[in-house]
Amino acid sequence: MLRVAFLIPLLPLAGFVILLLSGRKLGNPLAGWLATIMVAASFVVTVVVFAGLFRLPAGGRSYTQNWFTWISAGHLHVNMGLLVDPLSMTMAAFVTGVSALIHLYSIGYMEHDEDFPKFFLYLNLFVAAMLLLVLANNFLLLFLGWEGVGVCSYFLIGFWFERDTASSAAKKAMIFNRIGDAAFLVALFLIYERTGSLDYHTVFSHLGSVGEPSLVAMGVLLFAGAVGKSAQIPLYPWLADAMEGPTPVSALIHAATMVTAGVYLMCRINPILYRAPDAAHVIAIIGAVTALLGATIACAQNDIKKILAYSTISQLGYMFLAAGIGAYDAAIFLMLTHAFYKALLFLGAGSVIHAMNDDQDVKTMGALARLMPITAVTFFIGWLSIGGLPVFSGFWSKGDVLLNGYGFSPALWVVGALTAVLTAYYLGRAYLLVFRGQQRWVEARKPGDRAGLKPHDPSWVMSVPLIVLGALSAVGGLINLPIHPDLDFLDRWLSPVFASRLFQHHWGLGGVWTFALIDAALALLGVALAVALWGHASERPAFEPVVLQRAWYIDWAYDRFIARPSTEVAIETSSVVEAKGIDGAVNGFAWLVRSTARHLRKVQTGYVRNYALGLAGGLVLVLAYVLTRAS
Amino acid sequence: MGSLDSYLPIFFMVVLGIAFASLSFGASKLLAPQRPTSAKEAPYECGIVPTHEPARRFPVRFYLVAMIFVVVDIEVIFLFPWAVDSQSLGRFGLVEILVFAASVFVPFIYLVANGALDWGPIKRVRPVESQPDRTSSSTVRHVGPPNDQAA
Amino acid sequence: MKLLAVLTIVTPHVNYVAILPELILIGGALLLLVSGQLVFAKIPTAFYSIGSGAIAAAALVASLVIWHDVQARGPFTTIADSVAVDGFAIVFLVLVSCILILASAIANDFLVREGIDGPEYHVLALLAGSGAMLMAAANDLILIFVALEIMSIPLYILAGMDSRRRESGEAAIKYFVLGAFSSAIFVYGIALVYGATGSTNLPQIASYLNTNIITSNGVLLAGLGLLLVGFGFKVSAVPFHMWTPDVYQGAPTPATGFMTALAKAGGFAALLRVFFSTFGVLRTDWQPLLWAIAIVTLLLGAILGLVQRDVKRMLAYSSINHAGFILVGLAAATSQGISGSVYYVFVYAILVLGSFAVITLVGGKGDENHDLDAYRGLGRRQPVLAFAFALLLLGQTGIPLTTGFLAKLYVITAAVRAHSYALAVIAMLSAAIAAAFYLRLVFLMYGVKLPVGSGGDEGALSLPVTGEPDDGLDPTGSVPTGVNIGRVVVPVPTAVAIFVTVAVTVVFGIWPGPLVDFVHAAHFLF
Amino acid sequence: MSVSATWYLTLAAVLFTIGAVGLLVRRNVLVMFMCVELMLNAANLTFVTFARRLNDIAGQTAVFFVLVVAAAEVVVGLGIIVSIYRRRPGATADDLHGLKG
Repeated sequence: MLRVAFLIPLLPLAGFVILLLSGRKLGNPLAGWLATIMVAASFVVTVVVFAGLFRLPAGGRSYTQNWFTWISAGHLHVNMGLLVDPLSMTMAAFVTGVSALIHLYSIGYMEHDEDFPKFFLYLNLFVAAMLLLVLANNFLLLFLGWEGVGVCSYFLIGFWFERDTASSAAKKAMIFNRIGDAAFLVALFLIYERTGSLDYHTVFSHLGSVGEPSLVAMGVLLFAGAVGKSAQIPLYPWLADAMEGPTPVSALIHAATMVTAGVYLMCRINPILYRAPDAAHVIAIIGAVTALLGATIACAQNDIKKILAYSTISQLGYMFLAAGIGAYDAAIFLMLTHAFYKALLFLGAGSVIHAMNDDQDVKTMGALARLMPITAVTFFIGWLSIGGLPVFSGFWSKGDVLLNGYGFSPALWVVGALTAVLTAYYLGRAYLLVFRGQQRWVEARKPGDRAGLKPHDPSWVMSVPLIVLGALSAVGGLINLPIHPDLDFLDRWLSPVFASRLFQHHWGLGGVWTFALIDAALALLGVALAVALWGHASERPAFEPVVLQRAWYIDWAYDRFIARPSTEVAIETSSVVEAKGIDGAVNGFAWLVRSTARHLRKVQTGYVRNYALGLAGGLVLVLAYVLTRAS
Repeated sequence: MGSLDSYLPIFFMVVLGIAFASLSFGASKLLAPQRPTSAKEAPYECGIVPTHEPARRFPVRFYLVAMIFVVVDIEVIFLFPWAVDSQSLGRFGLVEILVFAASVFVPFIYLVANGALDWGPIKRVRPVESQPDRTSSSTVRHVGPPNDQAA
Repeated sequence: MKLLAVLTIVTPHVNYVAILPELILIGGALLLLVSGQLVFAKIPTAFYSIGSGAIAAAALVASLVIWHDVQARGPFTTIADSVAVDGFAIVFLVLVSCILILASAIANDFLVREGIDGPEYHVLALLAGSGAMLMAAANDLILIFVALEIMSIPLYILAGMDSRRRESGEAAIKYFVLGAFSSAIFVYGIALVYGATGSTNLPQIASYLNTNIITSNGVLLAGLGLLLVGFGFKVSAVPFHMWTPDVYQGAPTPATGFMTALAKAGGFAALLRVFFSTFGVLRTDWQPLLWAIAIVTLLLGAILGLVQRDVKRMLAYSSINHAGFILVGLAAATSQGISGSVYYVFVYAILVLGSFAVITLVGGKGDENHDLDAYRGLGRRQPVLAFAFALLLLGQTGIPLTTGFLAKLYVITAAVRAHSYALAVIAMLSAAIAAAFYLRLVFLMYGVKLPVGSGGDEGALSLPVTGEPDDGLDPTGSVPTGVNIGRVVVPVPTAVAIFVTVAVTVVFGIWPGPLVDFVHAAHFLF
Repeated sequence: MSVSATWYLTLAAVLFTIGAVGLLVRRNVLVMFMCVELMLNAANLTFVTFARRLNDIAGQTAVFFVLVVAAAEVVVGLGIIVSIYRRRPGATADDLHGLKG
């Protein structure tokens, strides 16, 4: 059953190829259905392979499928191959599953778009690249997928490229990611240089002979790559701007899957981090700070998608916090549940935006609960999940992270706890402003804009994913319950991959319950704050300080201190250094070459005897040289 | 230098020959009267004024046959070593030489079939096919480019 | 007679399977030659082309059979040690077979278009192919010489095949006279090496050199130098290259492509074997020489290619530049360098066949439409053909994801490993210069106008240059008279051949594994 | 009563040089070609001399091959020369310089 693993990335890729060749002919909605079916089929195959892997004994759950030697140059041999192990299959399962749902949703969401087939073409390519990233058996192939998802992200953020904001957001994402990717590449060189391979198994088995400074460098450089892709400090600002893309894209790429690739990478390289604790600490600290920062910014945003974007940054920080302290299973657990509820929230936001005629300002919404019951209920579930209310999935996964965080250092726990309160609060604010209170959209601020607006729940293709994701968000915690050792399925399933854990703290059942109670209290505090402050009001300037609205002025600082000066330097360089110095040198060299050529070609006279003379001259030179060597 | 002893007679012969020739030329230069006329300067000083240049170009067929002859002639080189030791070379040698002969013979068939060895009036082996697109101007091009006449 | 009497004659053991590809080609050529004469009817050109292709395919199969043999049993020699059957030889047997198959498809359309009847073209091509194969397999200097001539003589005739164009005849005469001159030098070199070492057999020479300390090596080194001149001529290394542009331009275009691929394959096969394997002991003596030759070859080819207007002539200089790259691998004198060179030859042969196939098509009836202007806007008129040509040119440039990139990478890496940094730098520099004329052609096809600031004439990286209108391009973009820019007819066989070359270039550029592994088989060197 | 091998080798070298120089200075293609033949025969002489000195038959057999190759070259060369010059009476090698640069 494991042999069919190659189909997992190949099916979406086939979808991409088909759409590339005949997407226009298939048209709307056939192209969307084809893409959805391809991803769904991939999900089915994943489940089959998953089951096959599950039947193996726990120690032997690793299967490498080599396709062919991709590159063979000198000592560098890179095989094109897949690694099927619990970690990669968990990732593949949730990637294909969530992707299939979001594809389905997109059929409805993109219904009226002219470039309907192109959207699904990119989406399928994205899924193929993401699966390659997840299933790769070596760093280079992972990097290929890594770049593939980056490119798709770029295309999809700029999908509505006729909007200036969209195309500049795409550029911004590209540039921030490039910075991280550069570090990633250096890390690859370093790994190859130190271990002589890029294959996971070989690399990890050679780590013993690598010095700690190199290991720390590898860890930090790979983390720098992850920081770019997963929007952590300092490379996070692109994610907020990436919301210019269609909402399903935000849900799929910029919440559920691509941005979690960095976390996946950290989990994958756990043997490196195990030997480089300093690197791991950097990861944990950056993760914690990002979590808090993202949460604070989210408190003051008015754009519903921006709220969710900063929330995503914050949640990703949480995951890095977990990965940094060695709680990889907690990180993956949070990643899974986050994928469910954040995709749910984004899709819910999408329905709301659809209903509000593409307006995203929460301040102009309100009282939609009765008009859009399905959306409201599912969004509500999403709020409770991310807020960490007991029983909902977020409660278990966030609790897992906080538990491990406390065991590592109480300081981390404090930051995490504060973030947890804020998380419950800002999403409560969003929920209350959108679905409760007054129908502020009736008194249209922009006349004519809202005339005859009748918000309603979307069609079934968009509702079904909401309901499914809502259900998963509610009960997703079941896959890893810490309350009894027999119920933490995910931990045990993943344990062969995370054999080398930096830190492990075992709490008794009593400890677990204590922490659960505290978590619940924190979540309730956040919910209570939200209800108290935003239950009946829509404007509270004291709680939306400008500094948070402007996201701590960090974007402004980037623009002021990096973007503008470097633009100045670039303009200066192009007008002075490039035009006069480099261009001059290049043109001068070209002139030199051409005038040399003009003289040299005269030697080629066309007379046979001249050619023979050249030959004989060469002969004489050769013999003259030979005579100097003769003894 | 002793090894050159055997060449001494040849050396003397060469010296004698050169001496004789230069002596005769020198004598005629010194003794004969020098009164050149245009008739005397012309080649073939036999009294008859040459009416036309001798034919410089032989028919192409002449070269062709000469070339074919050279090839076949040279191939015989390989027959001699075999013939000298055909006994000890045995069956292996015989087979090899037959293969060799056959591969020389096959191109010979080609030559014969293409009329390379036909002397006299040209006999066409292949019937001339009618070529509707062939006009007098295209035929001229077949013989040579028009600007050739100027050269 | 005294001499003969002391020798008893031992008949050599002949392993006919080992030389089967060559035998197939020669026998097939003879059969093709008489087949038309035995049947008293006109045989269409296509028959000969298919026959030639089939014979080459049979040779390919035979080569693969031997390959299987060698993998199982290891390399061996036969016919009194004069033919080596090793991985190195077989790589070239396979390459030559592939060249022949592709070339017969390309030639077919040319012969039909130009109305050249008869089997002669294909017969000559097959014979030349057998010569190239023998050059790769030869283990004896005399056999190398004979093979060299078997390869060269048909190529002389092929160059002069197109009797309607006077350039063709001129090319043939030049190629022939200079070729004969270089052959004479080569033979004299063999004679000197024979005198110094007492044998013409390569392994015997090698073992003689390994076991004896030669006190007076003047004759030996002189012989080696003369051999280098002979090989240098065949592979068009500077300063023995001067025939190359004229012959490439004058010869019928498909013959040019074939000649380039074949002469490079055969010439380099023998050159690499003789210098690296046999005279490896003397490498300190010949390495500086090759170093110098490689440098001038690289630079001259790249520089002179820039100012050509005739595409065939431009590619002739490009082929000189490529020869320089292959010599870089040999100058490194390491097994890595040799692998690099072999890979380069393989890749280049395929690239150049495809390129000349496109040029054949664009050349049009009469084979005279080879001005750069004939390619202006080809990308708009015939996007597929132009795209294929662009890929082949990019492959020759050495753009990543084409086979050409890895080929350049291998030889330059080998040079760096051998600490000849200057050579590596000059090789890269020459690649950059050469890129200018490949890309100029690409830009021309796609009508890309370069920014005005970068110089007057289109595509070339240069400042405006006054005078001499025949170099560079007319910036006004008008098509000069006499250049036909009509639609190019693309017959199916040529289309297939071009597709195959492009596919090889791109597929093995992205996925180099198999081809590299195969070429690494050249390590089984005797 | 025997001549030292060095003299034969010197003679061969001289012949070879004469051939090479002749090829460079003559304009007639046929004469140029004859010069090449001279060079080939110089090589033959060298072969035979060395074979004699080394008491080895291989050098003598080499001469056979060289001779045959030379003959083949003659045939092809003559063929090419005839086919070119039948259209250009009295032409020399220097008349062919249409291709250059």
